[in-house]
Amino acid sequence: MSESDVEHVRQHIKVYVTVFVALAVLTVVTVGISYLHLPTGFAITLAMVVATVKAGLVAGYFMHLISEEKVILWVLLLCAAFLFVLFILPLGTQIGNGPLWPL
Amino acid sequence: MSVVIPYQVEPHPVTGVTSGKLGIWLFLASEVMLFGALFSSYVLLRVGAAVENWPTGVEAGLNVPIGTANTLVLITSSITMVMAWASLKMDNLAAFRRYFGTTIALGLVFLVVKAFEYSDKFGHHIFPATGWPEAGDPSVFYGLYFTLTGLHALHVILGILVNLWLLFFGVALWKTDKERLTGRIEIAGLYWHFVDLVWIFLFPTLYLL
Amino acid sequence: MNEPEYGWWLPPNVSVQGDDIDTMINVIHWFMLALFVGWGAFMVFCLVRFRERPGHVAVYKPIKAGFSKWLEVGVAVAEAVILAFFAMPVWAKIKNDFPTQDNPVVIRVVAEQFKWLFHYPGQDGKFGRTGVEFYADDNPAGLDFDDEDGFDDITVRGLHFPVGRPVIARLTAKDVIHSFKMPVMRITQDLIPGMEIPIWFEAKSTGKFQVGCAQLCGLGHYEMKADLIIESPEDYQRWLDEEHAALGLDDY
Amino acid sequence: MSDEHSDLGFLRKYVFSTDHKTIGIQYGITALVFLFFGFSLMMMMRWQLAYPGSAIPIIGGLLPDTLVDRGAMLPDFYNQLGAMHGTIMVFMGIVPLAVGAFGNYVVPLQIGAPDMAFPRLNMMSYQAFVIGGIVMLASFFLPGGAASSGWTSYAPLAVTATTGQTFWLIGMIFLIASSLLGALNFIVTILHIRAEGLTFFRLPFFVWSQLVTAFLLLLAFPPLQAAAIFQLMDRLAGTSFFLPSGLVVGGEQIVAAGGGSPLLWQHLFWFLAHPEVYVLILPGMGIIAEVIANNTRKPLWGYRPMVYSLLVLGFLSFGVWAHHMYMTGMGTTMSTFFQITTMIISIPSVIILTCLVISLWGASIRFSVAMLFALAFLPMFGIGGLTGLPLGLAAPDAHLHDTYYVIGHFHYVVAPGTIFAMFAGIYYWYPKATGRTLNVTLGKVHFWLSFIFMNGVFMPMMFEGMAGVSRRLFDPTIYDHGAAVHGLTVMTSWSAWCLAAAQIPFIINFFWSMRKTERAEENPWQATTLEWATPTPPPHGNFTETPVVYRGPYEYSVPGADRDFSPQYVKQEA
Ligand code: HEA
Ligand code: HEA
Ligand code: CUA
Ligand SMILES: [Cu+2]
Repeated sequence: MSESDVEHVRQHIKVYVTVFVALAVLTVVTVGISYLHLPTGFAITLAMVVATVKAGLVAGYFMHLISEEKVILWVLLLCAAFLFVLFILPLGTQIGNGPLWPL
Repeated sequence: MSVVIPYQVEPHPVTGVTSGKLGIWLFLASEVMLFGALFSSYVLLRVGAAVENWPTGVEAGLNVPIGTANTLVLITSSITMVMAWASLKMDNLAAFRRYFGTTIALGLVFLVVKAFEYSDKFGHHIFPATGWPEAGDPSVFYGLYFTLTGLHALHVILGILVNLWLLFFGVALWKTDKERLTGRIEIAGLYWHFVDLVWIFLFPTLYLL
Repeated sequence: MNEPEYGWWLPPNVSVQGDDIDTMINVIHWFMLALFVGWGAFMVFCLVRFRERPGHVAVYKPIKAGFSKWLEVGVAVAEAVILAFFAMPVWAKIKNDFPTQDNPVVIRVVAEQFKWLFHYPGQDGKFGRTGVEFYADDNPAGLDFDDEDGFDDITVRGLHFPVGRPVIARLTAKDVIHSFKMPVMRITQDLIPGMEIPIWFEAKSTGKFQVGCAQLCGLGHYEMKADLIIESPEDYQRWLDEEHAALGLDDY
Repeated sequence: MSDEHSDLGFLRKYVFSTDHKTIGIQYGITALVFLFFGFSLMMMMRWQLAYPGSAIPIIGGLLPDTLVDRGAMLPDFYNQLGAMHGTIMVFMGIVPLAVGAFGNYVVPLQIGAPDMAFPRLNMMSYQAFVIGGIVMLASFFLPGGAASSGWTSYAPLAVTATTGQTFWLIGMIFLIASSLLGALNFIVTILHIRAEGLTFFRLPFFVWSQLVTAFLLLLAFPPLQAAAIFQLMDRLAGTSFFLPSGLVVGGEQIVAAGGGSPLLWQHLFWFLAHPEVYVLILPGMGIIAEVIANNTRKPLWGYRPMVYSLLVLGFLSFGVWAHHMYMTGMGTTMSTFFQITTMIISIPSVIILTCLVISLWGASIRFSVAMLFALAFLPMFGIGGLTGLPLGLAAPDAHLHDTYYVIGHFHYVVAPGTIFAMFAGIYYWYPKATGRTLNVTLGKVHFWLSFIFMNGVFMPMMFEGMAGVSRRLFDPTIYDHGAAVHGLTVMTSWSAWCLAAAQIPFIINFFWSMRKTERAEENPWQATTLEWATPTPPPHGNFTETPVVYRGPYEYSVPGADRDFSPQYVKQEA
């Protein structure tokens, strides 16, 4: 491995540490929020936003998605599209069916 | 093997990645669909249940401080994992061993903590089949809790096994083919980070909401 | 009441909505037949005309065949027309236009392995309270006999309803998923435990038919049938009175 | 290179082989055996349907009392056979044959690869398949017998069923794992290990079909995996993901937490199972395209639109699953959405089929056995696909749902459709794998008899369904409308048995031709694609010299060329 490569990796390590700190802080933040007893809908949204940010950090930096080749982004995009369907439609059908347990 | 299959070490000129990396990402895509289906089911079941029948993690007796600590353990294991890979990149096998060993150890810590949480629940006669609350209309909260964390723990176990193999046997490759070993560690790392990522969603969903 | 005649195509239709469904089934099948014969004829022609034989050679780029695009667009348009002008309105009517006037008959249908149970509200028009805890061999509907709406409720194993009057049926199951199927009424609707699903239908002629179960529900699935008796309003009333009498409520 | 593998032991060579060709053949033989077994189950059921309550000849006497009563089938046994027929045919027959066997054998050859990208993973995929298969078969010997809740395993019925269902779930988890490993292997192989010059639009259509299929398997199977895990938990750990509160089975209130949703299972199941039906048909279409191009001696008409249709089909197949659930009581918003997507998804199929039919124009059609099966595929798939249209609309479906019309619909697509495509593939590539050609006369007998009896089996079902006869009925004659069409049922049964007899020439042909002394030529069909550039049968590592691709896949009858085919791998026509 060449010198410049090593230098490159050194710089990355700084980023990794920053990301790690951010993840730790965000973990504490979510837990903290949960003690505030916000209204349910708001609490769920907030928790999911924070979780998504954390997941984005892990995927982006630890898994190098930020600088990853296009094929992989395409694969994930396809996956995301189907995931979206998977999430929306059972719920939508729920709504179409009315409440599940009206008995 | 006598047959030489290209792009195992050097990236493919068009896609820019090795076969192994493309493979693991495809695998992770299928894992995303697996956990996506589990989460989607969670949402469907929760929306279907009456609000008062669905406990928050705290109400259900889950220990948030322990969960938080465990989250931090996994996150730490993730950074040691990248550090292990970075050490190989920097040609430092000893550092790799240290970081990689730490990752495995942290994984084990996570499992042990999880085991304590489980046994605590069992001790309180809470099982997957337990409904909530005892009186009134039941919900599947505990079923989801045990199934989702159990499946996640299975993934952790699998990761630990693979990593152990790499640490004790896989490293032999360092003598003959450094690039290839680095590639393998990267792949193992991608899997490990994914498991971490799943937990990042599981933790608030089950413990906090 | 004449014996219904069953054959190889659609069974007799005695429901008001059934005509729309039958028309649609027939129209679509003519459409399918036309397409199939069209393609088939083209294919057979090719097979004969372009068979391998001495002196005959294949052509690298025989046709532009822009017509195939028109064919595909045609199929798409036909499907869109069927969708927009038949399928969606017909289905919306069946699913959503519940009769509000015309004094509909309201019944509950409860399915269990492998029996049907039809629950009529009785003279007061109100269903009695039901609950899991009341189920017993002699009380398959789980009626709460202490409930004042429930004492005159009728629970029977055969389905009766009058002709020319809409029926609203509320469907539920006790154990597994069943499906309420009346071929002559063109009705199929799953009964799902934990849910109560309302449907409606109206008969336009009388007769004696069968209700079947159309969803695999265990080893007795095949024999899970019930009588379906569509009768004149007078006969229906007579039957109701008889059932009431059987409950010891003959003072109505 | 070619003799390097000869010093491998028997186990390494035939059982634990990592060579894609050996694995392909292993898959092929195993799947054919399963297919035959699945068919045998159905032949027993057809006896009960034609002659309800009478003793099954020969076999009836051999079966234990738990399954038969004085030789006559019991309802529970019927349900077991039905569920296992569906499961075996779909997951252990067609998928392994179409993807595991043909995909494994042909794809690396057609793209000029020495092997799959991950040979070891390939082997594991086959092993997982065998384990899954064994678990499934073992369930027949359980006290309560095999799974009996249909191949759809709807909850709550499946949750309360006998132990066979647990085995079914475990078996499925293995089969799914097998498909996932196979799928990612295919994708990487096709994306990475193509020969030089083999651009995407020079890929044979078969390779395209495998690529799309692999994506379907990869992304649609995991939700069923999740569902299987949930159902396993429901059965073993007492959770109630699919059990609502207050279930009363056989008069007893069920002990479970409750609070679950039976419809959740259906959503997860059909989220897989609709893409799954395209998994069953796309490889078949791929094979048909190869055979038609080769035997018309001209390029496929509309190769590019076909490829685009394939991609659209794959993509949309994730958005139509609830058309299997119109009758569960979904609201009109949802049913409208699914009716529209279902109509849209039929268009790409129409385009592919139309292109294949138009490809016949201007051809010089060779009626080889493979071609006969391929030609028969077109109208048969046509019938199957067209009957999908009324099912895709909720109002007609209100009459046709879960009747024999549905059975007829999908069997027309999978039996004279996919199975014919599989036969076409076997007749077409047999010389590649064995170096011998299959006997033509026996082949033609096999084709004509199969063609006639396939229609004899499935055409009557359309009319039975129209008359309103429900599927999965142990004895349809107890309904008036069922009794009225009993003649059709008998006809179906006899056709099914004759269909079985019609396979005898094939089986004889298959084994006998292997031992023939005269070898086939290297390229017996004068084909253009890369698999014919290897020696026959191909050695370990496939190509003796690294192939380079110069042109598209189906350059037949090129004007100016001195032969009527210009292989992809030959630089210049001499
Ligand atoms: C390979 C398998 C396969 C394929 C390809 C299809 C294709 C289609 N299917 Fe089918 N289907 C199944 C397998 C398949 N299906 C199975 C297994 C079930 C039942 C599962 C169960 O309940 O157990 C089922 C059930 C099923 C249902 C549910 C029915 C019910 O339970 O009530 C519906 C409803 O929409 C449906 C619709 C369709 C449609 C619209 C297509 C379309 O994609 C079809 C498009 C094709 C065409 C429109 C044909 C074009 C024709 C030509 C171009 C003619 C060429 C001709 C000549 C040369 C003459 N299918
Ligand atoms: C891929 C799927 C597939 C295939 C190919 C078939 C093929 C056949 N099926 Fe099946 N079937 C299903 C999938 C399939 N089926 C499913 C999913 C169900 C629903 C189950 C449920 O209700 O849950 C069903 C249900 C079903 C029923 C309805 C049962 C009921 O509702 O009660 C019937 C009834 O006749 C039937 C019949 C047949 C027949 C006669 C064939 C024939 O076409 C079979 C033809 C087979 C061959 C021709 C074998 C060829 C193989 C060889 C010759 C081997 C050679 C071997 C060597 C060389 C080693 N099937
Ligand atoms: Cu009830 Cu089938
Ligand atoms: Cu479908």
